[in-house]
Amino acid sequence: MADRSFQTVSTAVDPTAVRQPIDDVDEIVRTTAGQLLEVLARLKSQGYAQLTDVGGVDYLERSPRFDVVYHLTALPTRASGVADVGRPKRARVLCGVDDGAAVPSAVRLWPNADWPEREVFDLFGITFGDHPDLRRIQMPADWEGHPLRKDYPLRGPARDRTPRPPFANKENVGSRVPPTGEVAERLRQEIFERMRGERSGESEATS
Amino acid sequence: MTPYAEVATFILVALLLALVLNILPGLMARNRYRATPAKNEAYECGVPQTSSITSRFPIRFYLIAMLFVIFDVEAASFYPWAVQMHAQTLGNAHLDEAASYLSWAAQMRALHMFFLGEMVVFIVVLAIGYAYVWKRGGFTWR
Amino acid sequence: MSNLPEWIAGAGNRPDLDPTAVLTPEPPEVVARGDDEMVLSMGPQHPSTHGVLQVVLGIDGEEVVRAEPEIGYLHTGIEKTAENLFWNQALTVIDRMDYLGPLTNDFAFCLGVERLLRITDRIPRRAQQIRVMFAELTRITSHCIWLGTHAIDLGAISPFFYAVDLRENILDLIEAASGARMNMTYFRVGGVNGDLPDGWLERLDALIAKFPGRMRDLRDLLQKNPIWTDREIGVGIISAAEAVAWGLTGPALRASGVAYDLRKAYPYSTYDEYEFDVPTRTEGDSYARFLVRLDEMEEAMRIVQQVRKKLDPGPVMVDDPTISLPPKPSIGISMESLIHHFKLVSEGFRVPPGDVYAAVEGPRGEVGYYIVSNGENRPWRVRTRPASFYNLQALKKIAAGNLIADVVVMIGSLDPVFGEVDR
Amino acid sequence: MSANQLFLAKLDEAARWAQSSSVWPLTMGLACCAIEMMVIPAPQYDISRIGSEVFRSSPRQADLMIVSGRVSHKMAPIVRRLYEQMAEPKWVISMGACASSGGVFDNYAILQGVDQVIPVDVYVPGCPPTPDGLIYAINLIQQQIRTGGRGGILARA
Repeated sequence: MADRSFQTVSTAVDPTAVRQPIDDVDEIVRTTAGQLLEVLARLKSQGYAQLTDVGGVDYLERSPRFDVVYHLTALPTRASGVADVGRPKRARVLCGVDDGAAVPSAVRLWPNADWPEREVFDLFGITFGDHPDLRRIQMPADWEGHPLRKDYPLRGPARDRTPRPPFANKENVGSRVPPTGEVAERLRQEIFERMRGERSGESEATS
Repeated sequence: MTPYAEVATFILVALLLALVLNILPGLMARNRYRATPAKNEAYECGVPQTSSITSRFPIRFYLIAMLFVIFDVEAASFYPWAVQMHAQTLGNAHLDEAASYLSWAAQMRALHMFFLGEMVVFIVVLAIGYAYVWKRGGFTWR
Repeated sequence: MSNLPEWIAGAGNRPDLDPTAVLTPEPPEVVARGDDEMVLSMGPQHPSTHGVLQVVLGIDGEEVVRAEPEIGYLHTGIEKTAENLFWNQALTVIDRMDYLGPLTNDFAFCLGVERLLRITDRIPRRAQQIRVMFAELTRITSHCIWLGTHAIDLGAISPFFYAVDLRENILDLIEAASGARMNMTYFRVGGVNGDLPDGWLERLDALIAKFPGRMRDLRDLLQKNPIWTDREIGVGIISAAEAVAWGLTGPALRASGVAYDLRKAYPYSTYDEYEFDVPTRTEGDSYARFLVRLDEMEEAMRIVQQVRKKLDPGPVMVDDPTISLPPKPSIGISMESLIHHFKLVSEGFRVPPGDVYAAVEGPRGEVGYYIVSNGENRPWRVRTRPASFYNLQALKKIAAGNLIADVVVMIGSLDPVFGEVDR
Repeated sequence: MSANQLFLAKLDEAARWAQSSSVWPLTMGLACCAIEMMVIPAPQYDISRIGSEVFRSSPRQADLMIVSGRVSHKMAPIVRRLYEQMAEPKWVISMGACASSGGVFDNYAILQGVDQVIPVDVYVPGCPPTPDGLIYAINLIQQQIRTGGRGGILARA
């Protein structure tokens, strides 16, 4: 049976601090906006030729509120067979950013950083320093607000057109156990009493 | 009935048909659909028009159009020539008396050669024009 | 737009809504109007943009001087919606990102969550093999649609009918096993939703037997067709270094010479037990990408054959009641499974806090998920690494300086899917 | 019924028969439903049996708009403009749950139902609907044309 220890852990404010024994990336670097370009340039010179992905994460209560996450892959840059490619190394650079702070753009190191950085700006509001053409990429140009922020309501502030059926009310700010309504609550209580009743009735060996 | 009567009726029927087919839909369809502003604008993949079309078109378009007209008309003129040549060689009564001193087969061959020669001259003249345009690079787009 | 005919004003069947009020203002002028250069919008609704892509072309006659792809017309906020659903429920929205290879998204997401739950090695072998088989089958169907629409863009209609016919045969198999033709959410965290129905493997053998003939038809139609080769060879050339710099992956990268295939580089879910080779070419033009995808379809069927022979019997779901739903009949009998079923349905399972990046080789390239969990029963953040988002961005580099007709060929050869580009 | 009305009624019936047996859809594929829409002209489902296999890419020549996929707020004005640029009489099929009601995406980005921007004649359930579901919707449109409503020469609207 899976070890149940994590079932009752309280919500971690900074999940990236908890280092799981997972071997998905070979190198993890946490920097701030200041040394970001220098770290990225160093990694590129070490052979990480491809910027695989640039993404944003919003940790609401954490001190540097946002994280801009860069994934790099060490691919050969000339024609090469499966053996030469082998198992390319992967790196993850986490750059902590506060609300309103700017991050230097990585377009000069890798040309394909242009669109993902525009998307992080569009959906999170993190501005990128010397980005050639920083404007919204996914949302309409006149959209206000940055949707992927945790404090942005799921259904959008001004676009609440259709009245919501009562059973479809979902909490969308932060994450809490969803309200399951009184019917479900009564059923849950009844199940737990019966479970407690059963366990105390029979001997411990059966559970 | 002079041959021109047939041509006149042909043109008349064409004009009549064009008129009817243009007027009738206008009468039948009641104009109950008032056009919205977007309907009168040019269709450009769903977005408002991005640039005015009054700006000048590059000259290459007109060059291509002219070349097309020339060589398409040339190709089109093969049809009547071929039909006429086929009809001529099938035999024409009124030719017999004129060149009676030639045998029937000889007449046909003479006529045949004349038509063929005529078309060869036509093709050669246009081929010279074609070669000239090709050398001057009229066909390459850039 | 006040002078609307009356039958539009009531918006037909929604009298309570005034349609004109809903509209956001018209999208602003995307490009300033240059006086000499004519700007044309190869806009969101266009037969050969493979979806809602707007390429704003600055053209001089037939030649493209400047090309600016504009995306976002299909932005669905899938990542935000996934943050408000349970871990297993999030699969339903993630499934609808890359709708040509829907199981690719599920595969990558499930691998990521299983790594966070640390149950990767306890997934039953049969489930992993079924996942490989279905991933390869959807790869073939995705390439069929790509071939069909790409051929139609260049004026060839019959390859579309042949390709869709092959796709229909495969979809019948997928529907028999997973219940739906597309967006089937067949992969779940912990395994696969249900075992293969009986008689399914025999139908698969029939498909495997029929496949070589079908592939020969598809190849004969286009591969040596002079019109096709004239239109494709030398169009949209990307060198190996440029392909890596622009973040290309999948067939686009392999056509430029770099044989980077995640199934070989980071073997996941028993991929290392089958031998298949990675088709690569070095020219890097549209014709090379075309050939690489055709060869890939044959390699995919080769893998399916090997999985078919090695399929182990056994369960298809990890036997951990806190993660996988207990079998239905056991709910009426044992109280334990009733409780587990109830907890899973009403609350979902919790994933230990942490972040993980899991990637899978999709039909279009590396589809990766950076999943962050803070120990709750809902994902804190699901960031997708969309393969066709980066493949399409390369269009900015290769589109300028060609004819408009060549831009159409390039878009088709990069094979973007806009559910994945716009998420 | 005077001779004139009889003649017009027969003419209207002929016009409706012609219009209903050649309903030309507009090529406007948005998302997953577009793939299922693309499959219906193919040999397995083959809507050329009912005369609709000609997918026009310009709204000027189409009489049926199949909204196949989710409509985002950036795409809504474009769908509206395409609808207005279509020639009357025109019909709309809202294909799939996302076009009909926002479907599984009840969030900031998706229009909760395309009938907020254009009037819809037939809604097709499913996510995505199977091709035969869509063909049945086209049959319903044909039925609407033949039995009155828009179309023909006498109808007011």
